[in-house]
Amino acid sequence: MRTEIKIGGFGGQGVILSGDIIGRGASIYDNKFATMIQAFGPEARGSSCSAGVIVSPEAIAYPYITSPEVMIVMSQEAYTKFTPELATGGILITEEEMVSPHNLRKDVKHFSIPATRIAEELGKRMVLNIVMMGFTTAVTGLVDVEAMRKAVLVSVPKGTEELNMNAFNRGFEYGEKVMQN
Amino acid sequence: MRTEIKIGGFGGQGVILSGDIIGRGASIYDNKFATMIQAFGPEARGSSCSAGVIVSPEAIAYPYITSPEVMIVMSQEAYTKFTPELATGGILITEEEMVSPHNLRKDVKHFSIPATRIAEELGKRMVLNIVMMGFTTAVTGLVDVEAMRKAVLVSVPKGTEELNMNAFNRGFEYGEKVMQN
Amino acid sequence: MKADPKGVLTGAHFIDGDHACSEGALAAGCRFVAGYPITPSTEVVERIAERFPHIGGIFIQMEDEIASSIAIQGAVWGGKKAMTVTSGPGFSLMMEHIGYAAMTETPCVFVDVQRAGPSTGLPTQPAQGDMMQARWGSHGDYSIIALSPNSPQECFDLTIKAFNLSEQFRVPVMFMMDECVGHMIERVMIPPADEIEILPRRFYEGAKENYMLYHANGEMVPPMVKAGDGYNIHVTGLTHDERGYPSMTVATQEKLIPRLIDKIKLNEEKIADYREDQIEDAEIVVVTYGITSRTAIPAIEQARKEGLKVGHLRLIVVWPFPEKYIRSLASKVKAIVVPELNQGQVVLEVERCAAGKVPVKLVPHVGGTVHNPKDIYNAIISSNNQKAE
Amino acid sequence: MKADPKGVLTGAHFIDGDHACSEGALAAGCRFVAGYPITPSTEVVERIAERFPHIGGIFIQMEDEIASSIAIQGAVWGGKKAMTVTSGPGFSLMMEHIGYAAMTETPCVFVDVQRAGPSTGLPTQPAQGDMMQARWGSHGDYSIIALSPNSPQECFDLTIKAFNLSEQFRVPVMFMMDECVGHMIERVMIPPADEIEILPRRFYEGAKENYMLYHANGEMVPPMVKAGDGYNIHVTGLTHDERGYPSMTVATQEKLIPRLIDKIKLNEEKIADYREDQIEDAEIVVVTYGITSRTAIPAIEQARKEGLKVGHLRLIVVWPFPEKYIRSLASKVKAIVVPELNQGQVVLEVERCAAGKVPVKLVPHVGGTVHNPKDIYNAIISSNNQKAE
Amino acid sequence: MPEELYEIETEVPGNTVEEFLRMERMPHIWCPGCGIGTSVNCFAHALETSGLDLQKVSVVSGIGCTGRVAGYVNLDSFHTTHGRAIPFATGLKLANPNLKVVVYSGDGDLTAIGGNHFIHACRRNLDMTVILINNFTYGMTGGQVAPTTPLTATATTTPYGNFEQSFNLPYLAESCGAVYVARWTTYHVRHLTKAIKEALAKKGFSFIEVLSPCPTLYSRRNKIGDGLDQMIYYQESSEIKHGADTKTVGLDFQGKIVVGKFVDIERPTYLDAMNDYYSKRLGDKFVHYNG
Amino acid sequence: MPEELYEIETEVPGNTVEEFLRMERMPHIWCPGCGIGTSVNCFAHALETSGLDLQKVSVVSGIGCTGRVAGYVNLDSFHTTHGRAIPFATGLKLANPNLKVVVYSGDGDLTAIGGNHFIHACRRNLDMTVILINNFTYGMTGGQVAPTTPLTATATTTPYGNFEQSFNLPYLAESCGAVYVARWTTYHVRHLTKAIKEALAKKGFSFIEVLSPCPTLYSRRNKIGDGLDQMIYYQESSEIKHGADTKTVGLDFQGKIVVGKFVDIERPTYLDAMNDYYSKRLGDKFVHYNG
Amino acid sequence: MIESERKIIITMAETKKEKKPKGTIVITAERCKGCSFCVEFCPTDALELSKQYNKKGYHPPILISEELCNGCNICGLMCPDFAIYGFMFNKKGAKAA
Amino acid sequence: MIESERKIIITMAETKKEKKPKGTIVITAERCKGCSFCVEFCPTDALELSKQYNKKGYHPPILISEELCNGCNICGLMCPDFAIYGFMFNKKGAKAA
Ligand SMILES: Cc1ncc(C[n+]2csc(CCOP(=O)(O)OP(=O)(O)O)c2C)c(N)n1
Ligand SMILES: Cc1ncc(C[n+]2csc(CCOP(=O)(O)OP(=O)(O)O)c2C)c(N)n1
Ligand code: SF4
Ligand code: SF4
Ligand code: SF4
Ligand code: SF4
Repeated sequence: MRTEIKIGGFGGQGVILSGDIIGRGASIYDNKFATMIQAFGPEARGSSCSAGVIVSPEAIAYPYITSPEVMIVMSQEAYTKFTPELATGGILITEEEMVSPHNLRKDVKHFSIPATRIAEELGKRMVLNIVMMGFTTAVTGLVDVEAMRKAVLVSVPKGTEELNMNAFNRGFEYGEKVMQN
Repeated sequence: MRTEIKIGGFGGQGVILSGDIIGRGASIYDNKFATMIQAFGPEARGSSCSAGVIVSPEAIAYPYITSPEVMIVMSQEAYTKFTPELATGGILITEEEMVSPHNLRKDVKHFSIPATRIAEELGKRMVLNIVMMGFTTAVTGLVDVEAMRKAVLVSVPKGTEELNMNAFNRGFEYGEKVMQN
Repeated sequence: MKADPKGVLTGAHFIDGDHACSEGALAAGCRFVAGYPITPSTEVVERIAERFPHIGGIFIQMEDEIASSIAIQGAVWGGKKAMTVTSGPGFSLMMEHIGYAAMTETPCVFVDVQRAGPSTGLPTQPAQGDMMQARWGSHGDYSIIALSPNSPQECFDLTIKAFNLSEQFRVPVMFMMDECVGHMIERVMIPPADEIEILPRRFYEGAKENYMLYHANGEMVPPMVKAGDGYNIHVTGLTHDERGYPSMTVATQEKLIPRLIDKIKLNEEKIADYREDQIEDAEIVVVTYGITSRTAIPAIEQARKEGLKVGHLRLIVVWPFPEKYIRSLASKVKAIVVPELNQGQVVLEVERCAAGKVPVKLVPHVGGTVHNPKDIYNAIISSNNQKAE
Repeated sequence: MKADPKGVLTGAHFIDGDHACSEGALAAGCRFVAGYPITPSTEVVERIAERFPHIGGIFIQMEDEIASSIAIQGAVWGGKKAMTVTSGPGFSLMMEHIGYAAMTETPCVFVDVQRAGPSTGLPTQPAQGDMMQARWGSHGDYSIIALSPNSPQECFDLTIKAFNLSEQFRVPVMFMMDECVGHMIERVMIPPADEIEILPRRFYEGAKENYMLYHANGEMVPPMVKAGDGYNIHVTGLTHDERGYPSMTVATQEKLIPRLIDKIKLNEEKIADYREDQIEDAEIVVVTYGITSRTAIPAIEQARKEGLKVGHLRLIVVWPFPEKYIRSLASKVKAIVVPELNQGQVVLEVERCAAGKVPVKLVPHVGGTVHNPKDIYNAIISSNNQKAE
Repeated sequence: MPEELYEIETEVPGNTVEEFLRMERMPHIWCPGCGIGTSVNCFAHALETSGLDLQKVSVVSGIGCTGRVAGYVNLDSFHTTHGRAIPFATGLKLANPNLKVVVYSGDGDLTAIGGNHFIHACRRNLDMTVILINNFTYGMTGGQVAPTTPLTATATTTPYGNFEQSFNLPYLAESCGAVYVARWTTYHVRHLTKAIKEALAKKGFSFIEVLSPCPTLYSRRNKIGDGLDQMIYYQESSEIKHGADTKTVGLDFQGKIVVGKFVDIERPTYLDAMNDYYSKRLGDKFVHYNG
Repeated sequence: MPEELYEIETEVPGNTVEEFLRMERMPHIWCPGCGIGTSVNCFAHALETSGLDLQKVSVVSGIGCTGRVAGYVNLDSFHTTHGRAIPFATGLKLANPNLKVVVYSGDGDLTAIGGNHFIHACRRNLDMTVILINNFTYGMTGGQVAPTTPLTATATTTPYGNFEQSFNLPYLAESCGAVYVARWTTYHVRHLTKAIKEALAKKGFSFIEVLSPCPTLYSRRNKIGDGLDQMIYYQESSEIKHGADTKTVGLDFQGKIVVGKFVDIERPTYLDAMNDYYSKRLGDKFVHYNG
Repeated sequence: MIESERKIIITMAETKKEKKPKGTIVITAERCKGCSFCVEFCPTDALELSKQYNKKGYHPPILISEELCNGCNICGLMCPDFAIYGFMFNKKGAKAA
Repeated sequence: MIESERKIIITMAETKKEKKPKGTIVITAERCKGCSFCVEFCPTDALELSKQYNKKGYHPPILISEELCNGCNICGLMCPDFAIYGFMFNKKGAKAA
């Protein structure tokens, strides 16, 4: 089944890299197909930004996201702007402290994680997106966890692999716990 | 009847101006139609040059000269290059001292005038083309002589009208004499 | 409105097509010309340069064709009627700015005196090789109008028409001459100024507060204003809303682009200009434009003499293509012959609109000279043999 | 010949179409790139700039697109394979030099990552508005080849093909991407160098004395030499004889121009590249190219599900247009639907070749985004209702 | 101890810059710490005190971040094509010589693709003011190398650093005949305002190069920090040298950045030269041109 | 008295210039008294004594009378598009740095439509020799005004005389970074030959402006007479001032025409700068580029 | 310091009687992008970035202390976002309460 | 003066014994366009335009007198039409007969 994933946040949170990792994990290391589309625009500087990823066991024809089944949201602005698009029964994953999920639709499955805090605990706020990736892997099962780990490793700057792996694992574990409850 | 006229010589002899005068005489002052085409080419500097004029009582469709009935030739080079194109039974008008009409076709009606000498007699070698125009008017009757006179007057530089009118008349008279013989 | 007598050289002239085009522009009220020399178009600007100081107008020889093709647009927004003049290679350099004129709805005239290409080709010899370029040479979707004169007289008359059309539709108009027409000398009758109909620029007349630069007000063509009129206008080649402000959304694009195209396309029949000759009973129609409309005549006459029912359709407006007319023509006749001084450009549209109803035969020519009428005659004969039953 | 491993980044990559195009060029042996930044094509040259210092090649950011489009031709005559990269407005500026490349038979690749126009338009959003420009944008008659990829993988594969075709036919090849394909990220499999087939430049091998630069020797495409090889070649955009010397006569023009056109036209079927999907039993065929070939799929699938016999023909080579194929297709099916991210460009050729045998329905889109498959679906349904009997 | 309060009764003037802006289009697209907005303040203040009839002021821009200035100023304004602001302005000015025409654009726009128009406009002494925002890179397209990028600075198309010498723009402008040439940075807001005012008052081709931070694509990439750091750098590294020989004011970022007014000479404008010359040459037959 | 006769037995050398020409294309298209052919002699003699491997010399021209030089020299030669000789040459040279690339074109070609490429090539210090034949007009198209046309001179597009200031080309070239800048006239055949030889030997962007008669379209129209008169004018009015400040060598045809070698400096070429810089920056990872 | 525009009466803390403020600033906090140009280049060091965020997440400037501001409007000239400007008190209208 | 190329033995009038020519010129008269550059700038004034026309109608130059030519080839450098060149006699080969 084709799954559409939308990731939103503001510039600097690693939104695009997140999409990249999911796509790479799925398509390079998990034998799936993935298509990622970035939202471009001359006015997109520094403000909210988003990425759309489609993961599918089959070749992907239509490349745009129309009604995402999974949404990863790291800022309030992105929450407000994007959640209306979420498919009925879709999964919403939020950064716990950045986003307060007002008026959340009943049909939505919502998970949240204090990724920024966890990242800060790890010593680098910047890896919050990797924490989110671990978490997402756990709660959605969309892409194989090992594939995701490989994708993280090749996608992050040289020398930061360990840190990022920790971040991923922390997020993943957090997610597993959430799922057990 | 459509009449095609080709004028050939070398740069400086006033070849283009000659064509201009015939065309203007015919189309502005003689109620005929005229179309003139200049031979252009980046390599045409200073060497031989030519003009083609079509005179017709009706609107002219095809604008190029294909088989001129009248040919006015002021240099040996032009003679060699162009006379083969002359229509059967066509009229050839040459500058007597510039052109020796070797191997002239039998069908051709040939007239010649020492236009350069006449022009020099008038004090300005440059008007040889106007002498030729007068002569041509007389021997071909293509364009009304008064129309030609008007065309000469508006086509030549201010202040040289009289000289040019003399030149035209000398050529015309010479032509009338030739025709009487 | 009648032409300003200052620009009108009333009388009978024996001049070439290039010079006639200059006179047409002056009569049309053009008072700004920017250009860059190129054979065989240079005579147009040379005459303009000579005439303007006596009339009150500016000719500027810019550093290149790119500069020329945008300077005229600055001049239009400054309030002038303006044109630029070039030939193939220079025309290629103007493509970006044809798109800008179309997008910003800047009325102006581009004269292209076609020579044989591609590239430098035969710079002093004729062709009709830029016809598709005139229609499609800039990126993206847009519309233009293109006219094709066949004589110095028409170079005069149709240049005026080109200016009028550009004002009427706020669109760049391509004036597609060719070397043969440009350098051919014939009688040109320039009527008195008060017999020359000129379309003045349609300026906005409503209340200042309500003005929106691209608000067409139910029509397809919005009125203009000019710089200095106090409207604080903004003009951009970006996708823009009715105020002229950039609005980079698909919704704005969907409002803007179809209007730019439809204002020409939907007015196709209004803009169309063609001459029919012996079409009524024709079984074979020769479709021509520009100089080819003259070279085809001896061929048609010859064929008629031999009893063939040949008609002649001459396009004066080539773009927008008279689609409806050709479609109906194709239902009536048995074959169409299209001589072009190129390897087949406008014939593609003829063929498309003929929609298989009749055979369409191209008589191509590489340019450098005009067709030999015999080639057209031969095509008529062979079309007659294979014509649609 | 196999690709030089130096330029080949063998492996599975998750990269966008722009970067895949860069990798394709490197694999194809391109070692000279000149460009000028413009959204959404800049990533192509950015990656080239990063990669060349490690491979041995030169990227130069020229002062503009005009310079870029001629610098690559200098580089080709200097012995390199070369390309330039741009988007709409820059492509418009390159038109003169596309003609020069065609006239001088300089093999090179022009990448145009199409964005929504006209003019500045929507610079960051997709369209397919430059397709006719790619074919007709330069003055005079000439031929080119144009390819249209629909995925990053194809941006890689077809860039190699573009280089190969340009060498095979000594013709400028237009690589017509669009913003959506250029910025879309997908898996790109880059095979080992020895699995990549590269067409090396065909250099002259005969006796030096007999060499004539444009002597095709009975074939349509003459072999090349390069500067410094001792042939004292002369290359010109003027009409030239087989020695390459300017020869400004109609006779030379008649020898040269038809060859330049025919080497592509007569090889149309050899160059043609398209994908047929469920064409065998189809009554309606959707003809697509580029990104539209993907957006049409959901529409086709939906219609098939509902029992309509819909097939899909996807053009990979858009120019030369597969005229013969479309003509025969039109005899077999009952309707053709052509979705394009423009107001109707390639559809004109489809319609022409359909020759009235079947209705041809355009599904236009102004660009800015891709089609909603529903629009294509609706066109299929309505075509089904009015299809040719 | 509770604070004592006092009141000042005053009229709060509006932000005068707003009259010069299309406020309905705010916020603008420029990044935090970008100097373009700063330069626009100076431009607005220069206009405010210039005594010019604002209805007769037109701003022409090319394409780029700076090119967007035309879209924000509440004047007749033209956002043209990349590199072509000057020839557009040429047509505009010559069509209506009563207009004051200001070209406001980026370094890439005016000196890369637009370089030819720049030198020819200087040569012709067209009566216009050119404000060039030099941020050492192409902002709008994401930070490529420009003809102004310093040696060794990185850009997306020179990922390992730039090895091309950059233009010395005041020298170039002078060598082609500009009559007013100045350079300031966005730090020098008062000087810049004054310079723009002078330039607007000057007849002929006046040129102001404004060094400006592009934190997003230049400063940060080149480890200069953000916009503020770049501003502080300008504050600390600039040296005002009015009348400096333009040959010596190239920017090598080794020594001081020389700013100031370098050229201020008199020479007839294109139009004046035309009118004078034709009057002399053609006498009464010449129709004096003034639009 | 009958003349005495004597015989000299000698080998008659061929006309050495012919080896450099495509004699099968003679006669050339240039007018009687045109200086372009004269400059070609100097070029041929400079090549002859340059020691260069002629197989490795390429000539690149734009479009114009001068642009036809490429078609007459018996070398690899490229007749490109109007204004674009320099960027073509850029590609050619960078593709094969072993080539000696000479751009030979007209003033209109190189400084009107081609002005931008000229200034950028100077700036980049591309390793090429540019020979610019300045005949003060556009020859090929029939004598229009050029950016080099002197004030008041008439041309077909300035029928009443030119009122635009012309470029001071040596100044322009220097301001953009050319490493060798000279000006001669076609009268100065020996100096010109030597200058071309020096330029060919120079690494980097070398530029020679050659003032040349165009009797057909410039001299005669401007009542200077024919080619010979113009040559005599050059002979009489030129002043050799090596090392003159380029700022002072503008051509106003009031005083002397300053000729000579004005600039001869050292600066790394584009390619050397690239190779050096990348070697330093990337070390072993960099694949040194030499074509 | 004025948060919203066009107020007529400005009430401020009087800290030092001898140093009456000569002017003040007006801030449109929502436009601020926190670049700090105003803070850095205020000749009297009258400004600092507030601890609070605006909606875009930036810290707009505030006056450290009213009497420091002389209304010179350097901040206004510096601000790339047209978010702040200074003005001098109209002498006639100004009076202490 | 040589009218056709590659002659080996040059026969000339000996006018003044004390002034032997050091070189001579070769003219391809048909290429000449009569511009006079060679005549004007010959440092020894050895040339004049002939009275005769070539096929193109121009007067090509001739040597006024053989011993004036020193073979310096200024004429060759000057000639825009590659119609003339000078050369010095090969010392070895030259001898009076
Ligand atoms: C013909 C053309 N080429 C390229 C572009 C892409 N483009 C847009 S802006 C720009 C450069 C902007 O740089 P600069 O002029 O320095 O202005 P900044 O954005 O830095 O203010 C470029 C290359 C274009 N729009 N049009
Ligand atoms: C794009 C383009 N524009 C214009 C022309 C026409 N054109 C050919 S040569 C030339 C100018 C020649 O002048 P110059 O470069 O000074 O050389 P000259 O002929 O004087 O040697 C022009 C404008 C062209 N060929 N291509
Ligand atoms: S990219 Fe640079 S120049 Fe453009 S708005 Fe941002 S900071 Fe300013
Ligand atoms: S037109 Fe002038 S430049 Fe051209 S060949 Fe003749 S004299 Fe020389
Ligand atoms: S107006 Fe002057 S003193 Fe007051 S805050 Fe602004 S910069 Fe500081
Ligand atoms: S210089 Fe040459 S062309 Fe001129 S007169 Fe002498 S030989 Fe003849």
